[in-house]
Amino acid sequence: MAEKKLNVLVGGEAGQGLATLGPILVKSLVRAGYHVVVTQSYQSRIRGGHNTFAIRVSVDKIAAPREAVDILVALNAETVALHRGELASRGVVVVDETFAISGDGVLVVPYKELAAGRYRNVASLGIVSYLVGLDERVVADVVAGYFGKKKKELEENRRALERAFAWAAGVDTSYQRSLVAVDEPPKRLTVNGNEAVALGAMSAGAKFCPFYPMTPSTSIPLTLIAHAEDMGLVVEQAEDEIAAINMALGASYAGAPAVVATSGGGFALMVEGVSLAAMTETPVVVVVAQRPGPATGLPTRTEQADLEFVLCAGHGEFPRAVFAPGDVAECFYLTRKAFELAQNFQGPTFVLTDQFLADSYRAVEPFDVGGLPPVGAYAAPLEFAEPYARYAVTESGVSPRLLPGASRHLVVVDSDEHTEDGHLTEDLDARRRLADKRLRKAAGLRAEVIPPRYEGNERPELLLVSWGSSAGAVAEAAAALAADGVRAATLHFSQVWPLVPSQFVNRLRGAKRSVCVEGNATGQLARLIRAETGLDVGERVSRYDGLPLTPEYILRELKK
Amino acid sequence: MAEKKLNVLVGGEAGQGLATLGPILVKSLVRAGYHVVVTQSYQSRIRGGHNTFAIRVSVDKIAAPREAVDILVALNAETVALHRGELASRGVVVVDETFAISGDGVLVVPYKELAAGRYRNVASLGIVSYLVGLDERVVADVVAGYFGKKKKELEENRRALERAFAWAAGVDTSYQRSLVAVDEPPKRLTVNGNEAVALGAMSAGAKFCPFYPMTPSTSIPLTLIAHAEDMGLVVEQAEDEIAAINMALGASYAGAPAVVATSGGGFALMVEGVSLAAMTETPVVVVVAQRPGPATGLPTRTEQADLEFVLCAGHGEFPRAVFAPGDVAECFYLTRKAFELAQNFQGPTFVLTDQFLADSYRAVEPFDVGGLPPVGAYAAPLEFAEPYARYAVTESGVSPRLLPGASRHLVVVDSDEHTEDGHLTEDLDARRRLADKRLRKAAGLRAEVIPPRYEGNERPELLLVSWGSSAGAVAEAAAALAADGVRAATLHFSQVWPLVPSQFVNRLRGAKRSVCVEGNATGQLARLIRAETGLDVGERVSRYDGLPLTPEYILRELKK
Amino acid sequence: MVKIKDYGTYETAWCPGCGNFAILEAVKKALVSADLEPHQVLFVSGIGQAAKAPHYLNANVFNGLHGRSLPVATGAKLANPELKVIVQSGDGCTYGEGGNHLLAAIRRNVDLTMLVHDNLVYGLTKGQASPTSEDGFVTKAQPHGPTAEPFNPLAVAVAMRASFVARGFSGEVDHLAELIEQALAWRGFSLVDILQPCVSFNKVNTFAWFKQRCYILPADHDAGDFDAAMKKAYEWGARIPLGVIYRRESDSFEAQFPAVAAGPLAGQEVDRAALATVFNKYA
Amino acid sequence: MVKIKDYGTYETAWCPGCGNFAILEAVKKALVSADLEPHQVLFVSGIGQAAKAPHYLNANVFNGLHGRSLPVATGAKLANPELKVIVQSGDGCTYGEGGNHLLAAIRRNVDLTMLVHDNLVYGLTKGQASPTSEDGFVTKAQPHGPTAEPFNPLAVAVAMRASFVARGFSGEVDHLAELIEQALAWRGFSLVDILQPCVSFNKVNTFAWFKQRCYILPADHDAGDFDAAMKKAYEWGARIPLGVIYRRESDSFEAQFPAVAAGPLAGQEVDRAALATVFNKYA
Ligand SMILES: Cc1ncc(C[n+]2csc(CCOP(=O)(O)OP(=O)(O)O)c2C)c(N)n1
Ligand SMILES: Cc1ncc(C[n+]2csc(CCOP(=O)(O)OP(=O)(O)O)c2C)c(N)n1
Ligand code: SF4
Ligand code: SF4
Ligand SMILES: [Mg+2]
Ligand SMILES: [Mg+2]
Repeated sequence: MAEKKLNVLVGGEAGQGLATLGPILVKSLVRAGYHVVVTQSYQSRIRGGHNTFAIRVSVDKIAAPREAVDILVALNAETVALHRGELASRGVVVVDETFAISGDGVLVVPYKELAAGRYRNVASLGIVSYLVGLDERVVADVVAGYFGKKKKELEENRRALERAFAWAAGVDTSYQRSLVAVDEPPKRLTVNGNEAVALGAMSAGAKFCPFYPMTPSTSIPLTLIAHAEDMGLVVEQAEDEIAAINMALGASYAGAPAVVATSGGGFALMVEGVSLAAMTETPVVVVVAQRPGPATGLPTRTEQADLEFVLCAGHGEFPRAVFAPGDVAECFYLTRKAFELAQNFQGPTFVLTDQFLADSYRAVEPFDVGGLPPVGAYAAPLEFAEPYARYAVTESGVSPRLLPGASRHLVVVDSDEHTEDGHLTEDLDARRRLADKRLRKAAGLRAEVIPPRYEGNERPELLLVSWGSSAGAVAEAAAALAADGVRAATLHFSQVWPLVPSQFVNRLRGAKRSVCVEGNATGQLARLIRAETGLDVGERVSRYDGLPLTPEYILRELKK
Repeated sequence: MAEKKLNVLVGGEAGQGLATLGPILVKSLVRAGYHVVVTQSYQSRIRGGHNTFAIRVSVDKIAAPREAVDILVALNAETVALHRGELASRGVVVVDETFAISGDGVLVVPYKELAAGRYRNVASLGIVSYLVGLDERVVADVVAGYFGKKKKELEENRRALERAFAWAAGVDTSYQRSLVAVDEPPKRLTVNGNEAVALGAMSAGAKFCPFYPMTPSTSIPLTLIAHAEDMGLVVEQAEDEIAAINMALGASYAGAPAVVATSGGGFALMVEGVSLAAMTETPVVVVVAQRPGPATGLPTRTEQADLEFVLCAGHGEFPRAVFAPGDVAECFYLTRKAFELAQNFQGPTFVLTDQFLADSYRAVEPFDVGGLPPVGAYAAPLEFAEPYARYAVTESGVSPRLLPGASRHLVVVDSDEHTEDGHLTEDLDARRRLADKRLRKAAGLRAEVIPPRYEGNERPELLLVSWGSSAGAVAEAAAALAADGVRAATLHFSQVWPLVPSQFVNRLRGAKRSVCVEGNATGQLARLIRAETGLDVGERVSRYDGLPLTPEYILRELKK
Repeated sequence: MVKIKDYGTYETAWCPGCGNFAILEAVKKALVSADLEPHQVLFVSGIGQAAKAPHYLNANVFNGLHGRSLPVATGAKLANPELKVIVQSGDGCTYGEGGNHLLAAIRRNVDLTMLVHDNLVYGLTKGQASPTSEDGFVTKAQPHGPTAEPFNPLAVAVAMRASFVARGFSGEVDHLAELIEQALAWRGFSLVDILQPCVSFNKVNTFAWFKQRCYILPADHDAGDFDAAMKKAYEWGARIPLGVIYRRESDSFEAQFPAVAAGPLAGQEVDRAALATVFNKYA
Repeated sequence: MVKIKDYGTYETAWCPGCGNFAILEAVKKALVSADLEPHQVLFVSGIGQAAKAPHYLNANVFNGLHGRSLPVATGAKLANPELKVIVQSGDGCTYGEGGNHLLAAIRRNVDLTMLVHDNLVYGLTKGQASPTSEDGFVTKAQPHGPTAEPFNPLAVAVAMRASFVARGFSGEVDHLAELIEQALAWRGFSLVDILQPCVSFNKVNTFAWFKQRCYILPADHDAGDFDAAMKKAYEWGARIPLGVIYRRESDSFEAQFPAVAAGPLAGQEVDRAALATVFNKYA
């Protein structure tokens, strides 16, 4: 019987080729019409250690990773030792004959007959592809795309793939876990969270990205660089994160929509610059891909513990908007929204992701270029009083913004308190007027808030509250509860600041029992909700061991 | 009739000697047995502009500055123009004859007959001293102490003082505002907030203070340097604030209790280091003297707008304690407490002051050296398991701390997640255990919280809630209301984190009307209280024009 | 033709007698000689007394954070290569808090001019030692003088083979104006360290002190010769050379970015067709 | 007598073939030759592959933040001058993020040894250019090579007349161990830039590449001669000199603090009488 859902876990050392095998397998699955949710787990080292690449694949839409493994592809023996316990019933383990591992469901592969050492990951790819019922041509195409220009490598890999498929065709069918075939697979993109952020930024009109490498954010600038020439982007490695955000502000001031991406420690160094963006009223999008802290913490793992930090980062008071995408498509659309608000309200906006989402490949509906106006592009104001004053006081708090050098008008911006024309002042009335002007922008931002998404029973006995990347796990946990007859519902925040209580307090009040599910130890969203509404989200499910929330984890914790 | 209270305002350009005149006058008043509250207002420039030094002086204890001026000492004509409107009835204005200003209450002084230009500030000092009834010998003594080693200067200043007293003795007695004399004045210290922080740190056993200059914090390290040789302190100017906090952590790790002091922008650069202190469990006291932001803002003015920033500064989750002294004596004692908690709980603690308090001289009861054990001194643990593990997991979360080099035991600390012995790990169980250990320290910190101070009517119709340096203004405003028959009370937080709701929720619930009085625009304490208790402090009085809260301001706003 | 008065006159917050006035005058002269109109010029500064300078003339201004002027200037120049970008800040700002950015700017060779008002002290924060303060310079923060040796910006810049390294003095306004003009005309990063008395906090390196020591480099100084430049960079004490110390033609930073070569980024629309092609790579 | 085995053996997270192994070995050898016991030594590091090194031997360790090892080390040394403080970190950590602290450490001349594992690349973050990466070094982040000229740490250190400036190579372990021993014996700040292949991300500056070019400076190199040192600091390409490039006796930083001269600060009680006197000054 063909499967509608499967969970494939590939494990091995860093350097054994997971980072090639995984994305190729995923892209093949997406091209064959399946949905996927990828979870990458790796260590802060380049060779050795233990890494995994888990692909949950399904004929229907799915939103979260799962724990039980249907096919375990072990590139080394340690993988079997570590993950055998996670096997579902009828689970298959694919091993090399040299591991000397056997038993029920263990498929022993004579890799040395299929490929030389360097190409064994592609041989593994072939075998698992066969087991899940992928068409060899689909996989071969993806392989061809991947090794594209490197002729010799491509040849060797292609051969390994072929041999693997051929060998696999000969094994006992009990090892097969064929997926139900999808007829006429629709075109979808295979994108991870970081790529989606980068693509969203490009589509929004980003022109400038200065960066300092920091896991798990680095692939955002790397994706931008990969397309820099085609898209007319400037991407420059900065000497440190302080330089990165200040370069972004300089560029943005001069008219180039700018984005910076980093993680907690790098963001800590940008905090002064965030305050500068607010004071000078310079648009900038700041992407923070969270990882477990404090300090260096677990640099390659995931956590949702920088919410309060990002909300309060920067000295002095100023409005901001903070988005927390719940999936890869939202990474794209909310990054665009962050650009839009940064430009329209002239200040810093934030996109808060995490390692899980950053590295999680998904099948995404194609973005419609036609429907994506570049929101980031600078639009000259239609009118303004002369002599031009950069900080003319307005009702909305937003002042007409000109660009330096673009006309004879001078554009003067200042990190000190200033008069309307941008020159520094110590006049305390001016201070108050200008501070009020800046703070008035909060109302405009509030008017644009994306309300939290409510789903499920209208009179729930259990309401799960969540934010950011845990959206999928929470949704699937709620679905599982509903299937068990529990009147469950979810309230999910993809924008975490500002909050507009009227959008959701009734939902909180309407639930018999409510539980805040967060990837942190102290319950930061719960605290935020109480700060804004006075309401207590009674209980908590917390995870802070570096791994993403899963439906199973949530269900286990709820039972405790 | 002699006065029990007076408000003296001295105004002039930067460079005219206010910074000499003011402190000498204050110290003289304190030596004569009076209480004082000083408010300094100056600009971000070295010469010119307009600065004021306001001394509220009283026979009885006082807590706040006041707005109505009894004696206006104008070192330039502009001062009269700017401040004449603030005069109380029967107010006196002291001017130079060259200003060509006259009128009721204007005392025209022929300064050029009394002293050469450089010494006119001391001539002014003499005149105002005479007017308030100070004994010439008291003032002359303070002058002698001030110019101590500079013989020639001392001579010139002494002469100016003498001439001024002599001249003043001849003026109409209607200009006099003699204070009620204090018999046998008790010994008190004349100290401002920054000095008190520095003295508190020294008494607590601070040994190391790396700093980067930043108004209004700079006089903390300068005070420490002034006593460095006597007290065996190491004070070093760092290349930047990042270096400052990292140097502090290195020194603290090696056994020297360390303190850093800065303001918002400099603190922004220390945020990564704060997180490092938490992860490595290294004690450090961080003093943040607030000024108006965002960014450079108003560098020499006051504000209370970095509360949330300090509460949430640093990536990842970790416990901390944040003190906000309400007066100068508290600057001393709470800095000591911050050292105590930093050492006992092995992590970062904070002292949050502001420009008003930092520069505000007060008459302080002498500190009793005998009763001040050096809390900061490192105490070797009585027992620990061998082999020594820096992060041994304990019930309290606090691990026995040894110093590197002090024994054969090796002390290994790490910014990455680590095992108990301090070596970096990627073991996710260890992560959880160590994170739990660190977070458990929160309970210990909570047990030591200084409860908010409640004063006034037990069933108030009006409760004023406040934190930090506005304590005095709020107390005096409440007293004024009470005098008017209003059942008023105050709830004041000198420790703003952690909060223990049980210590104060009944007070909030018991008030008919409650108003949060804060030196910021968005009501940060009110938000914090709601986050921790769910309770709404209904109304707000906010000030964010760079000036400190005064009783009059609060009363005016309450009437609105 | 641009005139001095196009750059306006402003009240300043500087002390009477401060060297900053003469530097401001020299800057204006250089701008006029270079025939630059106010709107063509962008001044970027940090925080300090020197960093206030751009507020005292007509131009585009980005007055940013203490120590962070160079990254802002770099970003602005990349976004709009048509702007003439001038950075103005103090010795503390540039060589202290901002040291790492100076190293990076020299290495990048961005086309901008860095004017350092070097008064050998932190002026605005009331007289602490700066990186350039000399041995034995006593302040309230350094009661026995600085604990570290003075930073020699010229020597470091020369050692890094910076593109254009010069020293001026506020007491030689015409020479300084000329030097700034040369720096403005230079393609690439130009560093001009400008000696400046601080009458309020530097009672050692006074106007007279500088005047006595500073001399204008003779025409035969070969700014292209590394060794000669290094020697001049180290001349300090009895005699202090003024002029272009070192000069080296090298590749322009901005030219490496095709988008920048196409003019101001603000004017470049998002190419929808290219975007569609990019999206397709993920299919 | 201290033995190599006192420093232990640990499993590492480095790639097989990495130059870090040899550096670790050389460090241990130097410690043994210097007869330093593990508890007498403090290693401070930042973040990166190199920065993990101190975890792989027995000693006191403060593994701090990326780029911030030098300030931590400076603080620790001031707090306990009896510790032998060694800083170990990568080229990115030290010359990139930490550039400003390197300038300050050289100027301060704190008595500590800075070992830079210079693999000309950011290893741990998977192969971006570092400040020392050469022109044309292609990476995913630098598809046309670095946009800035390489940083020459030796030239900058010499230009600042740093106290002790040396270069080692992981492929010459004995020479490197000796160099480190000299650095440890040196009173003041010693900088040892250690060339190191990164087998995973630097396919240009490989072991063979270094081996072919590196030579040990002849005995007649005068490390006291500024010009000769500057020349050697710039030798790169066909031949790369190893050894002590520059050396200059200069005053110790710590000696300026009387409290530090009195030994570890942790052992110094608060002087109650002095405190009372201080309080009294405010009366
Ligand atoms: C991050 C930060 N740290 C410290 C300060 C305080 N600060 C303002 S100006 C200044 C020093 C200025 O010295 P310099 O750059 O030499 O300029 P000058 O005033 O001498 O012209 C300092 C330390 C600040 N504004 N921001
Ligand atoms: C503030 C901060 N920014 C960025 C990082 C990410 N990071 C970790 S190691 C590293 C580069 C390491 O390069 P290098 O110092 O040369 O060491 P190597 O790995 O090559 O030995 C970076 C950028 C970080 N940990 N902290
Ligand atoms: S303090 Fe010094 S640098 Fe600043 S304005 Fe006055 S004289 Fe000039
Ligand atoms: S990535 Fe390079 S530097 Fe890091 S361990 Fe591997 S070979 Fe060594
Ligand atoms: Mg200066
Ligand atoms: Mg490196």
